[in-house]
Amino acid sequence: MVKLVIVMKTLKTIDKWCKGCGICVEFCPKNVLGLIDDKVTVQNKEECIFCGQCELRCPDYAIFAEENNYEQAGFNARQ
Amino acid sequence: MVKLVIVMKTLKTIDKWCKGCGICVEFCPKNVLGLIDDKVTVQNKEECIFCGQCELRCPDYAIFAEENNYEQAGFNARQ
Amino acid sequence: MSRLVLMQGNEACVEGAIACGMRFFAGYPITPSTEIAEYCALRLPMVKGHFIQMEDEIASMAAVIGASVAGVKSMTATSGPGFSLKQENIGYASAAEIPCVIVNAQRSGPSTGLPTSPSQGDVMQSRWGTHGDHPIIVLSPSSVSETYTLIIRAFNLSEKYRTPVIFLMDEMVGHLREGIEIPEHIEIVNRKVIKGGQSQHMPYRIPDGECAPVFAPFGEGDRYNITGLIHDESGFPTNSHIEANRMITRLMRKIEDNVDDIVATEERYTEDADIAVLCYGGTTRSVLEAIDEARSKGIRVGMFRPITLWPFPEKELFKLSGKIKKLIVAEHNYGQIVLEAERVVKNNCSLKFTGKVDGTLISPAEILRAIEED
Amino acid sequence: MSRLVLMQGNEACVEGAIACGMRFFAGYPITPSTEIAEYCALRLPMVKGHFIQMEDEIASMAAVIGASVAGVKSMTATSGPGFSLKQENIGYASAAEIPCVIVNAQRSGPSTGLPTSPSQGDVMQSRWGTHGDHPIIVLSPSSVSETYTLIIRAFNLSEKYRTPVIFLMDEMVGHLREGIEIPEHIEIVNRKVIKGGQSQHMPYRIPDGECAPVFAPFGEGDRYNITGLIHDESGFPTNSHIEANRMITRLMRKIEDNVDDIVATEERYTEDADIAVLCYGGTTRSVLEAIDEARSKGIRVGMFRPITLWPFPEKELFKLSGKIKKLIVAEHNYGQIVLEAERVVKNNCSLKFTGKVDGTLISPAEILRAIEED
Amino acid sequence: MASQLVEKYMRTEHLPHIWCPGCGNGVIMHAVVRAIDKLELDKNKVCIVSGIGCSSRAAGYLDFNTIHTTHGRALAFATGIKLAKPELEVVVIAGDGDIAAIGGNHLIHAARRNVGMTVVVINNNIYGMTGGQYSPATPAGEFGTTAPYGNIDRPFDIAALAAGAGASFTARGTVYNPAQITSCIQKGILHKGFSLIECISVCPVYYGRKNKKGSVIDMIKWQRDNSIPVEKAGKLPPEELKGKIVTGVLSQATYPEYTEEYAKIIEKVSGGINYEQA
Amino acid sequence: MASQLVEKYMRTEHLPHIWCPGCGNGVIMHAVVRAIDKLELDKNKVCIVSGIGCSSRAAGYLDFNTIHTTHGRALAFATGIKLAKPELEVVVIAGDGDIAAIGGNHLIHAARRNVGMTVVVINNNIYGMTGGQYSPATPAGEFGTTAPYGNIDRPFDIAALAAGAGASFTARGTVYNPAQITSCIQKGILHKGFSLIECISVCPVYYGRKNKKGSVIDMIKWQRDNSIPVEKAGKLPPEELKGKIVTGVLSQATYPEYTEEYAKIIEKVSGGINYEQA
Amino acid sequence: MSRHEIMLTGSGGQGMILASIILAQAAILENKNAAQSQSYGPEARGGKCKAELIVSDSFIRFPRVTNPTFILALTQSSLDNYTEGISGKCIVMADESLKVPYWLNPDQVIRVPVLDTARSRVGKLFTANIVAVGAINKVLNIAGWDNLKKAVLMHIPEKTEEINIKALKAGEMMLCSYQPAPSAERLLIA
Amino acid sequence: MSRHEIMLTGSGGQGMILASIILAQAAILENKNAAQSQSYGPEARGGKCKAELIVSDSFIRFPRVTNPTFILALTQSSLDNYTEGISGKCIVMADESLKVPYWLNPDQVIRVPVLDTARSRVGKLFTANIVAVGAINKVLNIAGWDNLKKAVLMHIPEKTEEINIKALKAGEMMLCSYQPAPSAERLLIA
Ligand SMILES: Cc1ncc(C[n+]2csc(CCOP(=O)(O)OP(=O)(O)O)c2C)c(N)n1
Ligand SMILES: Cc1ncc(C[n+]2csc(CCOP(=O)(O)OP(=O)(O)O)c2C)c(N)n1
Ligand code: SF4
Ligand code: SF4
Ligand code: SF4
Ligand code: SF4
Ligand code: SF4
Ligand code: SF4
Ligand SMILES: [Mg+2]
Ligand SMILES: [Mg+2]
Repeated sequence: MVKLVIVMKTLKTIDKWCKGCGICVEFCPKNVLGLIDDKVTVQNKEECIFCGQCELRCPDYAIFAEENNYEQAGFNARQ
Repeated sequence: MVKLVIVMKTLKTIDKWCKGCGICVEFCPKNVLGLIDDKVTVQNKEECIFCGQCELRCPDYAIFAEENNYEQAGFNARQ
Repeated sequence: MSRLVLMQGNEACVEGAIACGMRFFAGYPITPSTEIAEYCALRLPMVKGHFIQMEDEIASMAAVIGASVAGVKSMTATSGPGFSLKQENIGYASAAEIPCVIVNAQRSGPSTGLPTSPSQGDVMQSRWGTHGDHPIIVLSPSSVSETYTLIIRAFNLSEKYRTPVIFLMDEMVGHLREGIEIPEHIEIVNRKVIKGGQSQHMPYRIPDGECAPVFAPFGEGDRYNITGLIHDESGFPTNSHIEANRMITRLMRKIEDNVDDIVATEERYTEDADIAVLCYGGTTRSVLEAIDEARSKGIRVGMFRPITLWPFPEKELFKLSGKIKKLIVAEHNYGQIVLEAERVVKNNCSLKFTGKVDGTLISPAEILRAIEED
Repeated sequence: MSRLVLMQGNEACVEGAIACGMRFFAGYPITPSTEIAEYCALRLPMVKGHFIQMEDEIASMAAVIGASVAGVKSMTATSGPGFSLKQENIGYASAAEIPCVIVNAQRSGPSTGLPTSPSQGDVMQSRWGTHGDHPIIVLSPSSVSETYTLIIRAFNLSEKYRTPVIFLMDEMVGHLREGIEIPEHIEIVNRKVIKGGQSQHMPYRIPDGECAPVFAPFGEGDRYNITGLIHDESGFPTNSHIEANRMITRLMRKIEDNVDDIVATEERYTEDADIAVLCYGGTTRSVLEAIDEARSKGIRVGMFRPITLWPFPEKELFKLSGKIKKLIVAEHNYGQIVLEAERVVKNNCSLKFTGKVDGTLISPAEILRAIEED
Repeated sequence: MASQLVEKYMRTEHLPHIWCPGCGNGVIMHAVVRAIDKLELDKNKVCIVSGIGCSSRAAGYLDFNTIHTTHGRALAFATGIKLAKPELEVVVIAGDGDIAAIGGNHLIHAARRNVGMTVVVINNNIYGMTGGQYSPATPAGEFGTTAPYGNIDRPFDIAALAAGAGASFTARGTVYNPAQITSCIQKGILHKGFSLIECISVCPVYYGRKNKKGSVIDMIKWQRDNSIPVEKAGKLPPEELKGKIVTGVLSQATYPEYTEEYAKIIEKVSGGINYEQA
Repeated sequence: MASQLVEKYMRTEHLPHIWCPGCGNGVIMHAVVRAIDKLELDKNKVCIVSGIGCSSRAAGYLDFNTIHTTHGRALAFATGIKLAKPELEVVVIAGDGDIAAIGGNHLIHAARRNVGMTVVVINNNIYGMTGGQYSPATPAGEFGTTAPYGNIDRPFDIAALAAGAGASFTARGTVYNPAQITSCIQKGILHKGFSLIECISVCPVYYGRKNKKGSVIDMIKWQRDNSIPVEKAGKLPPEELKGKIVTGVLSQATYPEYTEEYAKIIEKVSGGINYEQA
Repeated sequence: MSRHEIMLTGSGGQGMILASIILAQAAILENKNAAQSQSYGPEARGGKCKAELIVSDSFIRFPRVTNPTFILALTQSSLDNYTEGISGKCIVMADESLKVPYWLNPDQVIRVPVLDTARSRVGKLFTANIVAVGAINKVLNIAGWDNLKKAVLMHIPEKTEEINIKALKAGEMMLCSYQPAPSAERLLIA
Repeated sequence: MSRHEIMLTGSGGQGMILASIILAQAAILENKNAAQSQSYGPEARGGKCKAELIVSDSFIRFPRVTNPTFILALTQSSLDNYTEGISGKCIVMADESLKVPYWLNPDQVIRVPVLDTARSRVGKLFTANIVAVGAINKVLNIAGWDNLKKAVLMHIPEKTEEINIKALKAGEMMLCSYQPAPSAERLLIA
């Protein structure tokens, strides 16, 4: 039996921690992010390629990709 | 008129300062010096070439060549 | 006519010092004294003086002594942790009799403590911080105006007695901005100086009528030796116990014999007082406000303020303690000058302490409470 | 059975410390404490301990705190100038409650002073040398034997109360060789320790019945933060004035509330005494000899010795002062502990001071003179 | 919930940290935990030692054995910890002022002794905590609140200074390139002996403003445009390196590590004579 | 009556000095005055600044403006003197412990700032004054009273450390060759900026005895046999330089001198606005 | 005897300290007594910011604010933090963008568009503090226009004179129509 | 009650301190009280050297020599410096090579060839201090031979046992024929 693991990545932000420096916005290669009222906001969620730049560069750990792994139960790979 | 200056060098020692380390004795190229009762003594005065080694090396300034200059008055050099 | 100027305490400290001739400052930044260094960096080159930021407080203190040895009035400024580091070299200045002023803008300790909070926790350290018996003078201002005039007095005493003077500010006064009148006329005392190759000069001999040896600045022709070892009048180290006794005793007497000149105090409303509040530095402001309030309630309370903290105004306090019923010592710490007060007051009157160690100022209300309680 | 061994004071200090578990020493040579470092260099590796000669006294004090944080009983030793340099970090140990013992083998100050001459000039500094209000314990031995046992007590108190203890020796005792009996049995107090990942652990909370927080050595699973800033019970810095007050008050009370446990004094011949001589450390030896002599002349004189110099034995001295006519304070300085004595004694009895600042010991004859005078 | 890494290694109850918006300290602290995570070190055996400064506040946020000491003395505290318990992994985090101004002596001596520890220097070219005075890493001619007319001190090259004093491993990275910092720290920790990683940071609030460096983004971009990997730098003439940041592992050598040498002494003498009975 | 040089420059009433028989300090002090004499400096303008140590006692014997300061701090005192009166010729005399142990930070910072002064380091590889503890210049493996099992510290190369920190002139000589020391000091004084001359000395009493180096004469001969002039050293492979003393002028460069740079600031602003009226 | 105990609160970069200094300076120029101070975060770093100012006709003893009579708040957190528990007689000047906490009596609150005025009318957000100075002086009447202007010019960087005076005027203007509520009026006249 | 106040004086390298320690050790082994100390030059450097030792049956209070009862001097300067003004009852042991100062009563002086014995008889000048120990013990009878020997062995470097014991014996021997002058005798017995 082969297990199928589905990796779900979601971009998370922590408002309370974000200080609005704009670094993530500037360095996102896909222009996914923006600032509203000095807080980061995900504006083009779909464009995100999960390159990790924002997480790497945020001085406040206020943006990151959360990984959730789901196991697809009872899945049998064709042999 | 030309002045004739006679330079007289004399080896002087200062007993009170000499600590008997023997450095001057060892490094004198002409074996002029010796130690008696842990004090430097000039033993072969005639051999001294006034090379200055002893003065240079003595850590206690207890040996040096004194220079006395005498002017020979009224001396006329042949021209 | 004197001018009214808005000034921060730290700034007034620098302006006063410059006004009386300070031309060298070495320091290392530390809250809440940093503005003093910053103003010096700005101001000193304008008056052909030198500012240098050294690698640490030890080096700053050393450089200040060096500059003073060269004949220039010199100052450093720091706060708690840096003051601890300067102690060894403060002792050197004391022993070698090099005039200089050390500003300590006190903050809350111990250790790193609360760096931006006010306190008066270094009072005993300012007297006893360096090893060995040594003379020291400590002054403490209570307003921006007084900071300006008292730093001048600090230099005057330092120059006159050839001894380091600690200028013990608190964060409260250092960071306060008030309007001050720059005095038209200030009294400046410069160290007595000998110059020019008097080779027979005994640099540590006190001429008749002087209270300290006459100073020979480096580079002016009077070559001699300075050391922190016990030395004789020639400045050369000695192991002689006669000379050791002579030197230490003379150093200590230099201050003791001149307490009347050195000690300054302020008394307010003490003529008819039953109660007196002893306070100093920034705390004075709360005390004055509280006294006003108390008097308006009919309580006969006065204030006694040592402007010179060390030597401690024993005589003055002792005299007062005979006239009052109760002395309240209010200081912004766990209890330091109160120990001196206890020693001096003995059983003359009752004694009570009001202190604070939470990093906030003692409020007028707290003092008032202490006055009203009995 | 205990053994009689010839030992130098400085050596006894090391042997006593090793006997009670000291396994880390960091120092920087300075006369007259140097032998302590030298013996440690020799002895510590034999007992699997570590000795390191640091680049200066500041670093030595820091390393000692570091080692103690890792759970090892640690010590440093120095003399006057080095003691001044250690002050900032002593305050750190005090604020962060890191047990450690600092030996100061006093020499003649101020500044470089007379490096090889005895003195007791750092007594006030040992109490007030670092900035800010802080707790400290200071002990002073008067013989080589006592050095051995008292250094053990120094460690015990340091471990129990989690506070730096100053072991204030004098050159006289440090460089003295005497026969001492190594006790068969010594009482050792080790700090209470928590280990192993109790993540809810509040490292600065005092459990019921304890006098100090329980210690979590680094590397044993209980991860937390240590700082010299004002901190709450979790060890994290805070600007809360409530926490600041709580922390400082607790630190000071740790000592105040336990003076009876911490204070040790010695009294001799005081039962019938008209006069008592207050002395401590090496000076005690001269005093004892003088008292013998005086008693043989029929003078009823006794001795009062604070073994714990700080906290000062107020209660004990006060009590004694009510029974005698005159207290003579004999110390090897210009007058330091005498200030405390004045404060405590008040008008209970008359008070007289005998000091010395010439680098030679106070002789029995001098004490005798002070006893016999008026 | 923060990222797994942050949750695992930081004391999240104390976040957000006190640093200013955009400050490089946060990025470097992140790199430190990433390096530790990659090495799978036992959290209970890691000690973080810091001095005093903005950068030094890092210790409080990290979930290891952390100690925030006195200004400039972190290395001396760390030496005590390491010597007393050599099995601990000691990481020092310090500012440019902390390590190279007041702490300069401890730096050169720890480097000389080759005590096994890793030093992460957060060099923001200024004293941040006290409000923008010039530091020994402020370039000549630039401004600080104590250099109102431009700094006339020549700055240290901190990594070179450490190497000159004997550091057996030195490296440099920038906030622009957090991955490189991570890898340098990783190598530094693995290195046996004293290692130092100089992280060129940004202090937009004091250094940036005083010196008209623009926004924090401008400052980071400047780093990007002025960094040269050490491999490439070796091939360039000195003129072209002026004002540039050379990054990567700068020096590495093998010397005996201090605590190991000491262990040999203990080995030799601890079974030896009992001095007291001699 | 002593030699003319000694009479002219030393406080002969205090001789003989306190140093032990054979101690190298006397020879180096002699070299200092010889260099000053050759340069015909005005005695009243020369300041000798020393710290604490056997070597530092030199200040007391020299007939200039002399100041014997606190242990390790000579350079910081000297910086104050020089800055306050830049016209003075400041010469610092310090031991290896004084300058490189407790005083290491002041060394690297004075070198970095390039304050115009000349530092004569008397390196006897030991703490002499306190009785023979190892210093940061004691070779690894050798003994001191605090290294009873052999020193495990790696020593500094003091001249190289100073150069690495920015010293613009460094040189080295030995007691065996006093003439060379003299000439190095002369060049150091003439050099504009911070100069350091490391003089390898002999301490027969502590270093010599502890390390079985024989008599003081043996020690001096060892220096003779193990010195290599820098010109020659450059041509030798590193192995052949191990354990050798490289002598002569080791490095020299031109940087702005600190007090001159400061003078420019004064020039610029002292005529400027009166701040009080601003 | 008139005495104002003033607190200017906001975030680090908003220049509250400078504003308080300028007001103190203006008071001094009017021959009044002034005592200005500020509170700091950890060491001297930026962050939250509160400046205090006391202006009085008589000598100021205790120079810190104990019973504020006037509070300026430019951020929500400062408005929330510093106004809790204040006297009903204290005037609170809050930026228009902020939500007024329930514990404040609307009568005591002056809502003004400080930030917006700086941004839109003056053209530079950084002049908000000078806008505030103008507005505050209008309410508290600390100094006459000449001295107020002089005070501003004494404390701003060279070459920013024009924009700052513009801001000052805009601040005054903003309050032209201000009429204190009767309860507050008493305070202002006292 | 017997009490000796002993001073051993000489120059830095002569091992006076070690000699005093050995004598103290010997006293301790005999269950006597001993207090040994030394004076230093500037800091801990070499130079002139004086070691002090008090040996007593009872507890030693003040542990420094105030009235010496015995002085050993191995150099002229120490003999001259330390014997001036001493009591007539103090025994002075001086190396034979030295000139006895006029102020000493010949009766109180024991002239012995310490240095020469070490050099010629023992063969190493550095053993002079141990020779002195042997001689002093013979005069003062601080310890019996076994304890004296034990004390020496406890304090000398390894591998020098033989020569040092030889020196000790030579020192004792040197004094075999010593008969104290009557005045001194009283002291020794006291
Ligand atoms: C002994 C001492 N001196 C000075 C200070 C004040 N002080 C705190 S941090 C600091 C410098 C900070 O600069 P840096 O180390 O570069 O750290 P940064 O804040 O830039 O990260 C200073 C001078 C102190 N706390 N202690
Ligand atoms: C603050 C301080 N620490 C320690 C000492 C003790 N001390 C005096 S000189 C010295 C070291 C001397 O070594 P070095 O500088 O090499 O000079 P040397 O005696 O070898 O010429 C030490 C540790 C001191 N006087 N002050
Ligand atoms: S992960 Fe990359 S693409 Fe996605 S938001 Fe972050 S920086 Fe942009
Ligand atoms: S980098 Fe972080 S703090 Fe800055 S704007 Fe983005 S999420 Fe906010
Ligand atoms: S001058 Fe030269 S030859 Fe003459 S004694 Fe001295 S060393 Fe010997
Ligand atoms: S070198 Fe000097 S001290 Fe040594 S023996 Fe010769 S004269 Fe005497
Ligand atoms: S002051 Fe500078 S270094 Fe400090 S937190 Fe702010 S941006 Fe960072
Ligand atoms: S101890 Fe060494 S360095 Fe000091 S004077 Fe003696 S020989 Fe010279
Ligand atoms: Mg920095
Ligand atoms: Mg040396």
